Order: sequence, then structure tokens, then C-alpha cells
Amino acid sequence: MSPAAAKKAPSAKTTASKAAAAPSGLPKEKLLAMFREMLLIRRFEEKAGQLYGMGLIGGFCHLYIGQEAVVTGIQSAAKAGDAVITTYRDHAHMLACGMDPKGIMAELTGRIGGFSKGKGGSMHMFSVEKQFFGGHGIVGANVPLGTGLAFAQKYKNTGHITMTYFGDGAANQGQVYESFNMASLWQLPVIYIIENNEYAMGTSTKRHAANTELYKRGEAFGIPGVQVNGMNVLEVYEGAKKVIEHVRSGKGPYLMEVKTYRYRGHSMSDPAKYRTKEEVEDYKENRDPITTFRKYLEAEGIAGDAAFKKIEDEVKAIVNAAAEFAKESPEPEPTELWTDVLS
Amino acid sequence: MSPAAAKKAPSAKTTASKAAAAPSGLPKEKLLAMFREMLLIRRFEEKAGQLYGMGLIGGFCHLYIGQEAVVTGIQSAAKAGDAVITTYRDHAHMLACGMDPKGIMAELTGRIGGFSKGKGGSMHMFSVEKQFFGGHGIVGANVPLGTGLAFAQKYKNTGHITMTYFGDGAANQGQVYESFNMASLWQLPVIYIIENNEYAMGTSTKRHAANTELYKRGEAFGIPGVQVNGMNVLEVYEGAKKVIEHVRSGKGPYLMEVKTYRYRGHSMSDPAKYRTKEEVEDYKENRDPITTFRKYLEAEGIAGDAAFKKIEDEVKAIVNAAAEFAKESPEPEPTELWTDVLS
Amino acid sequence: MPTMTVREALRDAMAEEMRRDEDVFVMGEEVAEYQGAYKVTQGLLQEFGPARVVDTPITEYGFAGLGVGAAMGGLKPVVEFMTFNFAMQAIDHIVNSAAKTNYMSGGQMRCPIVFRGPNGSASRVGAQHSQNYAPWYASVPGLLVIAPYDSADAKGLLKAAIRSPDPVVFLENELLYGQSFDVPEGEHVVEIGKARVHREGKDVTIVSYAIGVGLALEAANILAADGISCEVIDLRTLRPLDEAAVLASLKKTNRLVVVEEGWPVCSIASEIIAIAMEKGFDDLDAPVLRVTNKDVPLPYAHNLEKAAVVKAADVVAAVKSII
Amino acid sequence: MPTMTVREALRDAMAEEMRRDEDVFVMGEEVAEYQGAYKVTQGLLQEFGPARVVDTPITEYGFAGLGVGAAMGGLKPVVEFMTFNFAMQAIDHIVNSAAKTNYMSGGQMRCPIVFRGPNGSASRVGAQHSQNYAPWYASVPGLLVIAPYDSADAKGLLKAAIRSPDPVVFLENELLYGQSFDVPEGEHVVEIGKARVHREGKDVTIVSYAIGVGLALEAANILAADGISCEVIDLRTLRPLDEAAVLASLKKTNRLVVVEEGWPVCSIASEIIAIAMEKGFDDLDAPVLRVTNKDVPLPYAHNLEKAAVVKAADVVAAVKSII
Ligand SMILES: Cc1ncc(C[n+]2csc(CCOP(=O)(O)OP(=O)(O)O)c2C)c(N)n1
Ligand SMILES: Cc1ncc(C[n+]2csc(CCOP(=O)(O)OP(=O)(O)O)c2C)c(N)n1
Ligand SMILES: [Mg+2]
Ligand SMILES: [Mg+2]
Repeated sequence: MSPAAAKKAPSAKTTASKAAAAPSGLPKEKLLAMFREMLLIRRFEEKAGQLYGMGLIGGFCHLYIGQEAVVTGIQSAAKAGDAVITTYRDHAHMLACGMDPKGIMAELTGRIGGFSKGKGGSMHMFSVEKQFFGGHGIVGANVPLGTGLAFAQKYKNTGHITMTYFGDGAANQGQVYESFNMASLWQLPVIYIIENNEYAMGTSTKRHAANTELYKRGEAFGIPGVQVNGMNVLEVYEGAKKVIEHVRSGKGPYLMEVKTYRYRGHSMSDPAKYRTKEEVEDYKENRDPITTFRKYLEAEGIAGDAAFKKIEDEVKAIVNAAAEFAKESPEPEPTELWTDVLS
Repeated sequence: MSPAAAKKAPSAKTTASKAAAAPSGLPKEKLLAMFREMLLIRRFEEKAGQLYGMGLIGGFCHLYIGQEAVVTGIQSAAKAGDAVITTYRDHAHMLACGMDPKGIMAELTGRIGGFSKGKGGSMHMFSVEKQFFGGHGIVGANVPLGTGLAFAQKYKNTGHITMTYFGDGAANQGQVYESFNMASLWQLPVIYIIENNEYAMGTSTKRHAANTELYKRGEAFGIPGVQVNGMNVLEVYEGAKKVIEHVRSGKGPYLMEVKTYRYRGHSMSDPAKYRTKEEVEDYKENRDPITTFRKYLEAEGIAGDAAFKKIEDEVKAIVNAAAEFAKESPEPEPTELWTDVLS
Repeated sequence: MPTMTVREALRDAMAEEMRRDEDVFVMGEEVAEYQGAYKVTQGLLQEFGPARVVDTPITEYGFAGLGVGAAMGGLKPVVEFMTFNFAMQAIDHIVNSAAKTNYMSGGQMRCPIVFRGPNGSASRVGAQHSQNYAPWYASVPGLLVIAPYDSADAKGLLKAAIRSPDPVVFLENELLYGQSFDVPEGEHVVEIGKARVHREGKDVTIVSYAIGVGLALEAANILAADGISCEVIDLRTLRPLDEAAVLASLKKTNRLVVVEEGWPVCSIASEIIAIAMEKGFDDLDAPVLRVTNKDVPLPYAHNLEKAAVVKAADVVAAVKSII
Repeated sequence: MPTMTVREALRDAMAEEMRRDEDVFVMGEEVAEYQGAYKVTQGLLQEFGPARVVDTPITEYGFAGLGVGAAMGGLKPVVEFMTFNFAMQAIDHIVNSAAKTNYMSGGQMRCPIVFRGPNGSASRVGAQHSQNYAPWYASVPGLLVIAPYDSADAKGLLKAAIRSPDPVVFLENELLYGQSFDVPEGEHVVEIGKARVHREGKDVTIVSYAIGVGLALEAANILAADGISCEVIDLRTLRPLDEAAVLASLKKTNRLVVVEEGWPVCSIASEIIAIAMEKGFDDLDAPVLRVTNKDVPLPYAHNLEKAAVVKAADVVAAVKSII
């Protein structure tokens, strides 16, 4: 069902209307929504990078470019009301949770219109409405938090589950294993998603992990694991669907290692000299998740240039509006300094 | 080579002199030293329990009774100069490292003659001379410390290795996995020894560990593991010998899970109501490491009543002398309050 | 008024709040089947069952984080640390995940959690098991920090803490668990943030919290025999600190001593002195003194431990030195 | 005197000590191949190789513990935390394993380790990345706590720290890394535990440490224009604190202000006030004031961050209010 597999499939119809359901079994609308999501993330991040360069965003700013298929594939398989928690590399997750791009971008610029009224910044945003629980700056710390969200879901018997995203570097943090043990002991509805983008800051996976098969890291705690190709949104989606079914049915936690790659530096201030240009170029040229998926959609006859152009235009408009809002939203009132410390 | 195996072996000679080497391949002296070690630990701990009851020892006091074969078996396979580090349940490890029972007991009573001049107590003693690095009160914390000792051994190329002992409950602490990862990445000469005595305070292994095969806990980090029967000193010894060889030869860390049982409560103040009398009695009656080993030595003709009586008398004298010393050693001078804060 | 131990008062507070609100649950090491390492959770498992009284593995960082996540997810966790010494492993979640999140979310993400357990020194348990963490937590905006002395406050403040929408660090004391005090009958909730005048006096004010209050009262009795009248103030809440109560008493007595079972440096005592300096300077007839533990890791030896831990005689001497 | 950045001074200190003593090694996240997240370890890998400049996984608790164990085993580790915010995960090892062990062992088990890295707020990195931990560490007996301001002290004190047989918490500041100051040529070691008078004055003493010293000097310049003569004292070492230097200056100026880039409660500023109160009461012509960050988690928004962090104008205002 992956684009790779699709290559071997008989050449697809060219008229979009005939391809109501692609070989993936997904309706056209869903597929296009996934494409649109990935593109929105890409363009949003590019814009954030620009605003950072212009000095409108300060501090740390961690872009998700290259990893779009991961959160898009997984959240496309989730149900509204499922909880999401992630790290500081969080803009994409918020977009995938349906949070307003304006509110995200305005938080990046530190304005009152931001999701945290400008007080959190890039790494610290929340939406109880969308069940997005941050945005956390301490590597690994969101893993027990996500486990706790799942604990609450089970306690309240909501039928919902929690997606807990973290990096390959974070996967070495001890609290991850403490979480695994409790989640497994208590059969909590949590999916641990390791976004293995090959580097923790400047340290490659093989230099920081004694065994780079990270999907096995839960086995000793009775947590099954699977590795999926994170450069292909349909593979991620299919993998996630099975895992989500397992977890939602009450069988306890699951570990997904999603192999991916970030194109940019760790944060805006990282020149990323620890890897070769060729390595980066190879991903961009040959494995880019958006290009790959676009080719697939074209090959399957799901969309053509015109449709893509329309999506591109829509996305651009959204991102531009977000940037505009983020520039024009005022700074928080000085009195905000003292609010929200206690209730 | 175990007593169990020995049962099936042809009945042993009755004269000790003929049995210079037992079926275990160990010389008589070594076997008797192991027996004596275990008995010394048992009697020392019984005496500590008495002194505690008399109010001469305060605070926490965690006895090792029932677990004697673990540290005896492993340290019998180690080399002088190898490092040892353990938890608060540490009296036995100090004895097995050859530290003077007087100094240990006097530390328990908080006297100047104690290894820490009375300032550390039961949980906090050290002997640089014997390469015993404590005695630590924070569950799990000694595991990275032991890993660091091994780091130093490798850095200085000493040819020595570090035995890092901890409990089944401690095995859930996140820092254990952080240590596993580093030890494996850097191929450090450390043996992780989980003394699985079935309980972490009042919580049984199956209630605190999602998967009770604790020897597998290092696999995802590339650390091989083995489970051995900790109620049988020869099995522990044989297991340790292989593991030590592996680690000393530079092949990196190893994990030993040693299945054992503590007869007493977690500490002197624990009535241990979380388990049945029958469970405890079964261990005492049928699997006691000292009784088992004594029967084996008898069956192999390595020692008889007279020899055992002699050992028992010697051990008793040592323990009594230690208790005497611990009672008579004075409290530290009041000025000691202010020493050893900084150098 | 009926009398009960601090231990029972704490248990009753939890039980009452668990009856009142299904979202309240208790977790920690040995809280369920063992009934609490110090028996503070006695009977809770029996009444509320294993879904609401949860034994955890020994993984403080993990279960504190899990508790914070559960609070973000809508529950009201009461997380017991067997002692606060072990909470040092979990302090990142208490500070970075619990205390700062409301602010970082612009008021959107609440974290109604109580972290509780014994704090400070017990008896002969050595340096790693005896630290008083009150000053550290009291320094962190976003936390409420409570440290009761007697049973009534233990009960009333723990109930208030469980109802609070903000994260609370609730510091108990093992040596107080077995002590008995009066507790008002019926519903008893004590307002967070208010100090209490335990004893009125006119010559000098002794400010303290937790077990130090007992020493202050003891010293006040001794000093009364010498004709020195002490006012004893129990801070009860350490963050936010009831400055007004301290300053009002200082205005009255013009002399202040602070008693703290803990290290002296950057302590609650230092803080009270800073408040008196900045806001009560003109009321000071003598320097404010701190009476604390000695500035050393707690020794195990009986005589040294006694010398290291603050005692009533130290308070008496300090008061006399400024009268 | 040659000029260099604080960053270079720190690197040179490590390099010189590594040349001098083979047992000294550096470990931490990104210290080797990346040359340090803030480039403080630039060039060390190239000179000393991967056995002595060790990149760790992101496991602060684990590698801090490993470092302590290595120190017990005879090495002299310099453990870099990418920032001290992440050391909160490791604080149990710093306090329980490193600081208390010498005492608990009756002086037998030494732990010659340096924990270093940037502390306090940087720029727009939000509440989780901006805390000043100086007061917490300064409260712990068994630690040495150092927080230099300029390049000379950064170099001289880091060299002394690495040579110390006791565990050291060495607090740097990201905003100072790029600032340049004079550094004496040749071997330059600064004694731990001694404050430094950066500027002599007679009307008021401003005590500070780390980045606050820059603010104090800036304020002193402004105040000089108004005819107010400020003495500026850089504590440099926070534990043990050089009380004598503070009290001597207080005796001379009779007025004191403490400047701290950090929260106010239970702070180094509180502690300085307590010292002045207890030991300098008769020298006080006015209350000692603290000038600190606001008592809130650090906000991200530009205007709020500026309002939250202490600045020279705040110092000027405080000084004027007591003159
Ligand atoms: C506890 C902690 N240690 C260190 C850091 C600094 N830091 C931030 S992100 C990062 C790398 C994380 O890598 P990974 O988990 O692979 O996630 P990625 O950035 O690749 O998404 C580090 C070291 C931190 N924020 N928290
Ligand atoms: C971090 C920490 N948490 C809790 C405790 C209290 N505690 C001391 S021993 C213990 C049980 C440990 O069990 P296990 O690791 O199985 O070792 P055993 O006592 O059985 O030898 C607990 C919970 C502690 N000392 N440190
Ligand atoms: Mg990564
Ligand atoms: Mg156990």
C-alpha cells in the first residue's frame, strides 16, 4: 500500500473522479487532507524559519521539516478526542491536532494572540479543547506525562488513547523506562512514538544508543514494538492504524519507532555540521515525504497539477495569514507578568 | 556442579583429606571459606538484629539473612582489587570484601571505631582499601556510580571490574537504563547484579515489574543477561565465573539476575505481613543456602560435624568480638560534627 | 474536641476528599497493600479499591510525571513520596512540569496535584534520608508549599490542598505522625496562605513551621518561667508566605527569632529575616536571629545527631541573647 | 593583560588542567564532536581525544552519577550540563551522592568532581530553560558553589575547582560567554571562597554574583554621575560565602543592596540579608534591599521577559531609595 508498493501496481487512472478510493483503501478526501496537512506543516515551518531570521521569533525554534509524514500519518489514524503530547519540536503536532495556525505562530512571536498569550513560546503551548498537552522543553519529561494522560483516560474510561511523541535522543532517558514499566503493569492506553530522525542534536543514533533498534526498547517490559518508515505517510498511517486498534482495544501500550529525518539543524542556531551535505541531499531528493506522496497521488490519479496548485495556494494563504496575525497581535499587557502564576 | 547435581553424583568420600578438590573443581579450602563467609554473614546479621532490639543500633537496619549465597558466590569468583558497590543492604557485601567486622558493627552502633567514624551508619560505609564503594541509601543511585567506577577502571586500564549490586525494586529505576546504555556504548567492565529477593519492601516482583524476567532488562541495550539460583552458592559462583571472565576480557557489561529471598522484614521495623508464613518457612526449611551448602559439603566429604563446629565457633567469636567492640567504642568527639564536610 | 494523631488526620483528609470527589486518587510506593510505609494511607485501599489507591514501582521521577500528566488529564492525584528525599529524583516534574505549566500555558493548562510525604530529619537515618526541602520548593513560583505542625492543620490544609487547582507540595514530618492534637469535628478546611498565632506574647516573636513549632512552644514555656513572654507564629504555608502575620507580630514585639529544622543557608529563616529587614526595619529593636540545624550533612551517631538538629534549648538561648 | 571571552577562559582552564593531570576528563552532551552546545569545549576533543572528552547520551541523572562514580574511582571528572536546568534531573547525585559522601564516610570517600554549565536565564528561552539554581546548591553542606562573572575569575576559579578534592557546582551564564575581559597571563588560579571588590566606594555596597555583577557595575556608573559612590562586591564563591568581605564593606558604607538574577525567595539575596542582620546589625543605617528577578516563571514574550529579569535601573532605584 506504500508508494513503493504502488510503483509496482498497474498504472493508475488519471482522472481523479474515478479514483474515489486509492489502493490504500482510503478515500480521496482523506488522502488529500493528509497531503494538505504535510504541506501546511512544511510551509508553516518555512515561514517560522523566516520570521526567526527576521528577529520576530526569539529563543529556540525547532523545525519539523522532513518529518511531516510522521505526525500526519499517525494523527490521521487517530480519533478526535485522543490526546497528544510531544517535545519542543511541536508546531507540527499542534497543526495536526487542528489548532489554529494563527495562535501557534503568534505564540512563536510572543504575542497575546498566541495559545499561551505569548508567555510560553515555541516550546510551550497547549489546547485542552484539542487535547494537545504540550510542548515540553525537558527531553524525556513528556513521556511520563503522556503516560499519566493515558492513566486518566483509563481511570475515567473515556475510550480515548494518548499519543506520546519523543525523539531518538529522548529514548535514552531513564524516565522513559519507568513509564514503560508502569504503562505495561497497568495496561494503559498509550502509544509511545519515537521519532527517530537519526540525530539527537549533533549526536547520531549509533553514537548515543547502544542498540539502535529502538522499537525493541519496550520488550523487556512486555511492550510490543514496531518500526515503520516515517518518510512515507501511508506506511506510517497503516502502521499507526494497527497499533491504535491494539491499544484502544485495551491491550496495553505499544511502541512505534518511526524512522525519519530532519532537514534543518536541531534548532535555528544549529549549522548541523555533524553530517554530510550528501546525506541531507539524499533525503531531500529521493525520500522527501511530500514529494513521494505527491508522486503517489499523481500516479494513482488522485490529484493533478491543478489540485496541488490549489492546495498549495490555500496553504500559503493560511500560513501568510498566520504570519500576519503573529506580527500584528500585540505584546501581552505588562500586567500579564503577574497572572497565571497561581489560579 | 550444584548441590542438586551433586545429589546424583556417586556418594562422596567421607574423609575430608581425600576430597582435595570437590566435584565443583574447587579446592576444599575455597569451599570451606565460602561456607565460613556465609555463616559469618548470617551470624553477623543475627547479632545486628539483636543489637537493634537492644536499642544500640538506630534508624534503618536492613538484614541480608537468606541471601548469603549471592554475595559470597559472586565475590568468591572475583579478584582482589575488583570494586564493589551496593545498596543500604550492605553489611554482607562489606564482610565479603574482607572489611573488618568490628568496624562494620561499630558503624552500626554509631561509634568512632566504625568505618565512617559513626557518621554514616548502617547504609553508608566505604573502604577505599578494599575497593568497597558503599552503601547507598537512594534506591537505584548506586547503579550509575558503579558504572562510573568501571569507567575509571577502563580509563586507567587497571584490569579490574566493578560488581554493582541492586535489588529487584531498584531494577525499575530509570537511571539503571541510562547506565545500561552508557556501559554498553562504551563497553565498560561492569557486572550488574540484581539481587531478586522477590520483594521491594512490601511489593512483590510481579506487582512492580511488568515482566519479571529481570535478566532480560539489558537486552535492548545489547547487554547479555543470565539468571542464576541465588540459594545455591556454587551455582552463583559458577555463573559469576563465566560472567566475570566475559567482562574482564573487555567484552562489555553483563547482567546477572540472582534469584534469592530475604527471611527478615525489609528493615528491622517491617513485620512483613505481605507474605505468608508458609512461603518464608519453605525457603528456610528447604532452600536455605547455608543448610544446603553444608549438606553438600557433608555429602562430598569435605567437612563433618567437627569442622563445622569449629567454623561455627570461630564465626561466633568474631561476631561477639565485633559486637563487644561496637558497644565499647566511644561515640565520636563532638568536634566530629564539623569535620569531613569539606576537605 | 476529639484528639487524633497527625497520621490519622492526614488519612482522614484524604479519605474525606476521596469520598467527595471521584477524581481524587492516591498513588505512591507502598500506599495501598502495605497501607503506607508510615501507615498514613491506612485503610484507603480497603475503602476505595486498587483503581484509586495505587502502589507504584520505585520510580519517583516516572510516577511523579505520571501524576502530573493525570492531573493535566483531569484527575486530582495525591502523590505520596515515601520521603521527600526521594522526591529529589522527581523534582524536575514538580518544578518544570507542574509548577511552571500554568504560566507557560497562559493559564490554560492546570495541574491540580498534591505531592506529599515526610520531610526533614527523622531519627538516626543518616544524611541521605534527612533533608528539609522546604526552602527549595518555597522558592518556586507556581507552587503552593504547605508544612503543617499539628493534626488540625494537617487535616484542614491537606483537604484544602487537594481541592486547590494549583500544584501543592505538602511537607509532613515523620516525628510528628504519632503525636496527638485536637481536631475540630465535622468538615474542617483551613485556608492556604495564612499563618497562625499559636501563642500570644509581647516580648519576642518566634516564627517557625512544621516540627519547629513544637520547639518554639516548648521554648516559650521555658522562657515564660523566666518572665519572657513569647508570641509563637506557625507559618503553616511557606508559599505564599504570610508576611503580614509576621510583620504584625514584629510590630508588636519588636524582636524576632526564626526556628527551622533544616540547614541555615538560603533557608526559610533567611527569607523571614529578609522580609523583616525589607519591610519591618523600623520595628526592629534587635537583630532577627535564625535557630536552625547545623550546617552539616546529618550525622548518624546519636550524640552528633542530637548536636546537629535544632532543639528548644537553642531557641531559648537565642531569645535570651536578644532580650 | 590579554583579553578573552568567558567562553575561551573556561575552555583554557579545562585544557590547562587536562594537560596538567591525566585524571581530568570532560563529559557531557555534545561536548566532544559538536565542541559544546555553547562551544565552551571547543578544541578539547582535538587535543585530548575521545577517551578524555566524552559525548554522552541525553541522560543527565545517569551520566552525573557515572561521573560521581568515576570520581570515587580516582578520576577528576568535569561534567558539563548543557544548562543547569537539566541538572535538576541529576540533582540527587549532586547532593546525595557527591556532596554528602565525604561526611557519611567519615572523610574516607572523596569526590573530586566539577559540575559545570550555564545557569540562570539566557534570552527568550522560556520558563523551563531559565532558572537560577544558585540558592539551592548554596544551601547544601559538602558542596563548593562557584559563580564567576568575568573571564579572569572564570578561568582561575575553574582551575581551582578542578583541583579541589571536594565536589564543585560551577555556575556559568550563557549571556556572559561571549563577553570579553582581561585575563592575567600564565598560570592563573583563584582561591575558592573569596569575594572580590570590583569597585571601591563609600556610600553604599552592592553585592552580587555572576551576571548581576555587570548590572551592579552599570548601576554604580550611573549612580556615580549622581554623586553616589558605590562599592561593588562580587561574591564569586557562593558556598562557602565570604561573609567577612560583605560585613567589612557594610561596616564601611553602612548600606547594602543585593543584586541577583534569579527569584527572590530563599535566595542568595535573602541569605546576604540574613548575614547582615545577624552579624552587621549595628552597622546598618538602612534596610538591606534585594533587587532580583520578579517572582514568576520566566515569560517568553519580549516585553514580559524584560520586565521579569533584573536590570541596572532596578539597582539604581533601590540604591536611591536607601540613600
Ligand atoms: C533533560 C534535557 N537535556 C538536554 C536538553 C537539551 N536538548 C534539547 S533537544 C536535545 C536533543 C534531543 O534529541 P532527540 O530526542 O533525538 O529529538 P529531536 O531534537 O531529534 O527531535 C537536547 C540535548 C534538554 N532540553 N533537556
Ligand atoms: C529513591 C528511593 N525511593 C524509595 C526509597 C525507600 N526504599 C528503601 S529500600 C526500598 C525497597 C527496595 O527494594 P529492592 O530494590 O528490591 O531491594 P531489597 O530491599 O529487596 O534488597 C524502598 C522503597 C529509597 N530509599 N530511595
Ligand atoms: Mg532526534
Ligand atoms: Mg528486593
